[in-house]
Amino acid sequence: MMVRISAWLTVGMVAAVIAVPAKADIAIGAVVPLSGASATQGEDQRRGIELAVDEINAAGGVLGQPLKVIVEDSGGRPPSALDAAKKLVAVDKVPAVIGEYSSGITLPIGQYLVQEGKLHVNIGSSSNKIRDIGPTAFSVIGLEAVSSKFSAEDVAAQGWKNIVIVGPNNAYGHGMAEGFKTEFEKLGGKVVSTLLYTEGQTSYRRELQQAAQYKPDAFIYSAYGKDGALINREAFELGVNKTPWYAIYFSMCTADSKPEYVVGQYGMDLNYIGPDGKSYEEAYKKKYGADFKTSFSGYGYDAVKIFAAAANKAGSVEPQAVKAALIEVGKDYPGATGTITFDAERQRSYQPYLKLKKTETGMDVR
Amino acid sequence: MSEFALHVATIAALYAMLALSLNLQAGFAGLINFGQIALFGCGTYGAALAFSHALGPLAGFALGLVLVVLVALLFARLGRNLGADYWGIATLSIGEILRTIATNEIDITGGAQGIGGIPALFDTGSPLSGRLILFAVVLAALIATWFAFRRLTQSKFGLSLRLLREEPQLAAAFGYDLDGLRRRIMLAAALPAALSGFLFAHYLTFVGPDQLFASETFVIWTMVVVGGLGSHAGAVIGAIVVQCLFALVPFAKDAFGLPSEFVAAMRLVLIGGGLIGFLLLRPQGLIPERIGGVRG
Amino acid sequence: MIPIIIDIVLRTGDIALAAVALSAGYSLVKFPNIALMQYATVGPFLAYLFASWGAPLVAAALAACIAVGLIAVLLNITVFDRLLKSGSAIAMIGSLAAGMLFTAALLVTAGPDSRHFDFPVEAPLNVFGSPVTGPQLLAVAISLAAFVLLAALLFLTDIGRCMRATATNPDLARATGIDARLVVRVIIFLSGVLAALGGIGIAVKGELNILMGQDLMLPVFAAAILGGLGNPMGAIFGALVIATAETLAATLNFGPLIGKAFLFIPANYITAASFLILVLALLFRPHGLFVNEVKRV
Amino acid sequence: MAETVLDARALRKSFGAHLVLDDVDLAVEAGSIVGLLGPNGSGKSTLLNVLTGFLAADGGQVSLRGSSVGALPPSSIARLGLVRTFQLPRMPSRMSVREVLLAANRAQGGLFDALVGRPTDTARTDDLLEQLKLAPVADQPASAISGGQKKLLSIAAALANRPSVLCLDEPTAGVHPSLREHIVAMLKRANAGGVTLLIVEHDMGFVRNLCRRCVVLDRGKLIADCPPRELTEHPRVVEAYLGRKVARPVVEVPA
Repeated sequence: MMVRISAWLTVGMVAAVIAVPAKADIAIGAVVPLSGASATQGEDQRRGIELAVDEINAAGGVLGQPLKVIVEDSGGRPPSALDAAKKLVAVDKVPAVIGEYSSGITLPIGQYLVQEGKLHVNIGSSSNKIRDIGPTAFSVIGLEAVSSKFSAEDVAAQGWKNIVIVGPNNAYGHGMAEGFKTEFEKLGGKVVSTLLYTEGQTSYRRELQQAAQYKPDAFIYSAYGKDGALINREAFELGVNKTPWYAIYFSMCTADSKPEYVVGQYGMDLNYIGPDGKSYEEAYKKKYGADFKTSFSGYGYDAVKIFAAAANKAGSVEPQAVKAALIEVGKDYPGATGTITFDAERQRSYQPYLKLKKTETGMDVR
Repeated sequence: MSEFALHVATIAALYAMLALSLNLQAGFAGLINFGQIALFGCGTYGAALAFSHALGPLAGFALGLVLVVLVALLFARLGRNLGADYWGIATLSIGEILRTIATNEIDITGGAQGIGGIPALFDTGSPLSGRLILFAVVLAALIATWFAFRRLTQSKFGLSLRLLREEPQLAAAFGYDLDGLRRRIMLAAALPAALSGFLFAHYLTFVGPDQLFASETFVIWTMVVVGGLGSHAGAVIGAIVVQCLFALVPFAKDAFGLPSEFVAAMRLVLIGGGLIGFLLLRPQGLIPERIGGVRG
Repeated sequence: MIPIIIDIVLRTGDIALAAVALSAGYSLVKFPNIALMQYATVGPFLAYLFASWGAPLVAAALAACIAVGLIAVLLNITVFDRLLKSGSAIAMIGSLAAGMLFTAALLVTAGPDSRHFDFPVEAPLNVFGSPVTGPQLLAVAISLAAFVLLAALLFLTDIGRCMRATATNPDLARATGIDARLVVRVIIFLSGVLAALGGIGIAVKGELNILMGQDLMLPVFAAAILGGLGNPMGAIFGALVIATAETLAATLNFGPLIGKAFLFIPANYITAASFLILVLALLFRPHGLFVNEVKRV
Repeated sequence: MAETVLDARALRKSFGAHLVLDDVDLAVEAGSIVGLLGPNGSGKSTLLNVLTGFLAADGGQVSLRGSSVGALPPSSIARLGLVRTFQLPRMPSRMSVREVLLAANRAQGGLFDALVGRPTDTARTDDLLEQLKLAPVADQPASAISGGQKKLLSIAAALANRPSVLCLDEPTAGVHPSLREHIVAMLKRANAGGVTLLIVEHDMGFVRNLCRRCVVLDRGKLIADCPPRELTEHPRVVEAYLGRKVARPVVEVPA
């Protein structure tokens, strides 16, 4: 019995491996969460990747060959993400893998890729621990330190002294809250409370009422679309929105909210108005018939584009050559998410953000 | 390719240990544990906490054992005067509470960001040979677990487990201390689960609360049900089958040009469909339990 | 004080219908049906779908509830009845698996994004100095109406008497000529309808997404077990206990007790409150708050 | 006068408003065989359940060889030597007959014994299976044998537990006559070996054959305590069974 099952498994596995079409294309890999709790962000990352591939191939591909990105689902599970990364490296023999979204997954797959001498490009995780992954790891998204400094300065400039931080109880939220607190207290402000909510709840009234009891000068919050919509709605319903709200990544926080609920909110967001940004936004709207779902699609797009540029420059897709070229290309590279410049540890050193305020008639750039 | 196969085999062996452990509880003793992943989590966090306090892997292993003994005793304590289905819900809640603590106690557990950079157990200079040695260790642990569990279940102790599963009232009438039995089974089953977690932490080099979702428990359940409740070989085969199917889904996607969402839904369909299909059509699993196996 | 009471009422409404459905189903078919949580997810999605075809909300909700009720009956006949022969725990695992298949189906057809019913934005009403919105009142009204109808059905009609008789002693009920199979089907249908209605109530106030059933699971189980599984009216009380505990955990300021301005239980532990109550209930009161009997085995 | 081995004092138990045991006193002497009789619903099974710890009494106490066992769980009571069988013995469907009989004797069945690989002693069990004529079905699932065989198996299993007092709940009801002989012989042998027996039974032939003493329960009260042959003359027993006073009672109550 056992022997028979094992035999069939082997046959199945071999068959599946043989069935993978021979690759004439240049292929790189991507691991994103297409199922599980972060599927919305993962899908948006995939869209960005897809748009970049379309655009690159329409313009002649990489090194004269069509580019292909093999997108694998991590399921939000570290073991599955590692399955996917190992499959991309060992079977598809890709020179580079981009992804993931959650820091808890990006770290192990990044470390694995570095061990294998492959390139890793982080497109969604902002934990400062990403910095230590290793010599062939890059980030096209600014890590916490970058965005926290910006938003803390912006908040302090509004004259708010006592603030409450509201964020999701996950790796992103923890990092955001921690980073913001450090930077804000350096500027003399005080974080009176940090409220990390469990994602995906059907109501946040209780959390909002707890936060309101502190009577802060402002709430600093960050939330993914679906949670953000509910939080904004309930803050409006409870009248908690009479205190100023400041959104970290404005579009992500308010994507699904009705404008009435978020009028008067302050915030910061990624700058899409780089040379490449406007056309990217339009391409996205054209292909998917909607505004960005989250702030994350642009990083997927930029990662693929910058890889293609570096490969073309290096004249090869061999990881070490592309790495060297990436460092060269990554000096004032005009990305959809703004100018990309890598620091000495290959992390995005600066990110231009917008300072925003929502008004009755639209969005003001402050 | 061989590298990928090695990875699939390592993960399959780690899950096979979890499946053996769950099978001892559910298959032999009828303890419907929906918090199995918490036992695994004791092992992963044992390794991670030892690392973050600059203690060696040996200390990590010991810490994992201490944690898992506490959790196993708590589970067993809950098992008192609870029906099997109620106990399932109770263990599920404890698993969720422990995951919540792991997520929130940032100062201790690193919170949602977890603890990364845990060193590989065997640093031989080349990552591949390190992974080969780790796989050998995992395999040895799996085989040791298998033999130990087989010895348990083929002995008179195993008979008392099965009596507890089938007719607890009869077991009590025979004078078996049901609470004590539950405690011993939970302890026996918890050790390999924690060992699996410990090795997993050093293999993945990262430990975080996202590894402890209740859905992981259900993956292990599918392995056990597919393989056959009450059969050690079944649990191991079930783990291999499910892990291989998981690993193969992306290839099927490439080969047939299916959209990526397919992979996402497919994983749920494999777990849910595998469970329900086997329960309905082949409840004894691939390798049925042997009745009358205990003799001289 | 008033805002806390309003929060408790709203949260009770979230949990109670599904808990009543779970308990009612358990009274006749003795296993905790985890798939019920997915009925509470499928219901609002169907209602959303029907509404998007142009049906008025009430009609869409009604049709969705009936559809879910029929799905529940169908699943019971084809799957759970057969699994129950191998024991309640096996049936529970089967219901868990069925729930995963629902999630997979929703993932493929509807995707992972959340949606919400389109109500015009209105300033909230003022109820004793606390803001309450129209949809919230609607959701509470739905729950209350459902409870009243269920109680009337159980205690005033023949079919209700048959149900209670069958629940207490199926053999005796059969001997007195009650068609036990029919009674079971009616109750299963009702439990599907109630769960769907509960989900719709939640969706009306906030939003719907494929994870909402999963998040309901432990609070709903806690409520049903506190009320004594199999006792639908007890489940309402259980829901009230859970909602009160969660709300107090979130909003009570313990700071003044120790001479500090503020001390709250961290928000991220609020959801764990119901898990903890569940564990405590199972440890000390496994048969609910109302039953004292201790079984030795 | 032999020593009292099992002593119940003032036992009370009610289910809701229904009083099932009403101040029951029962003392059983070591080495005796006592029949426990009474109409259906008189509380016999409840008394057995309370004595062996499967139900908690509302009042009163039970002592075994002088030490109180009232608060102990059933398994502890069984380990102290007060063992019982069930009226409808349920047998596991995924254990063989031999395995059930093996499991009945707890000796050397611990986790440690298993880990050090102590071999299971099956010789005695196999002998017993031969004696009981269960050898042909020894490897079948225990739930698949006939009702009579299940009773036989459950009694043999209880005896394998080496009890000092064995409580039997209708050991021969619904059992084929040839098996019944077997059971009677086995019980006699056990009693000769020193096991005290407390037997709930309806069959008067069986009771007369085996018991020297009978106690009768009616609606939770102990109404008679006498040798079996006096039962037919006992007015309260007659009333309990027939619901009225009659001149010439017949107490052959079918099972």
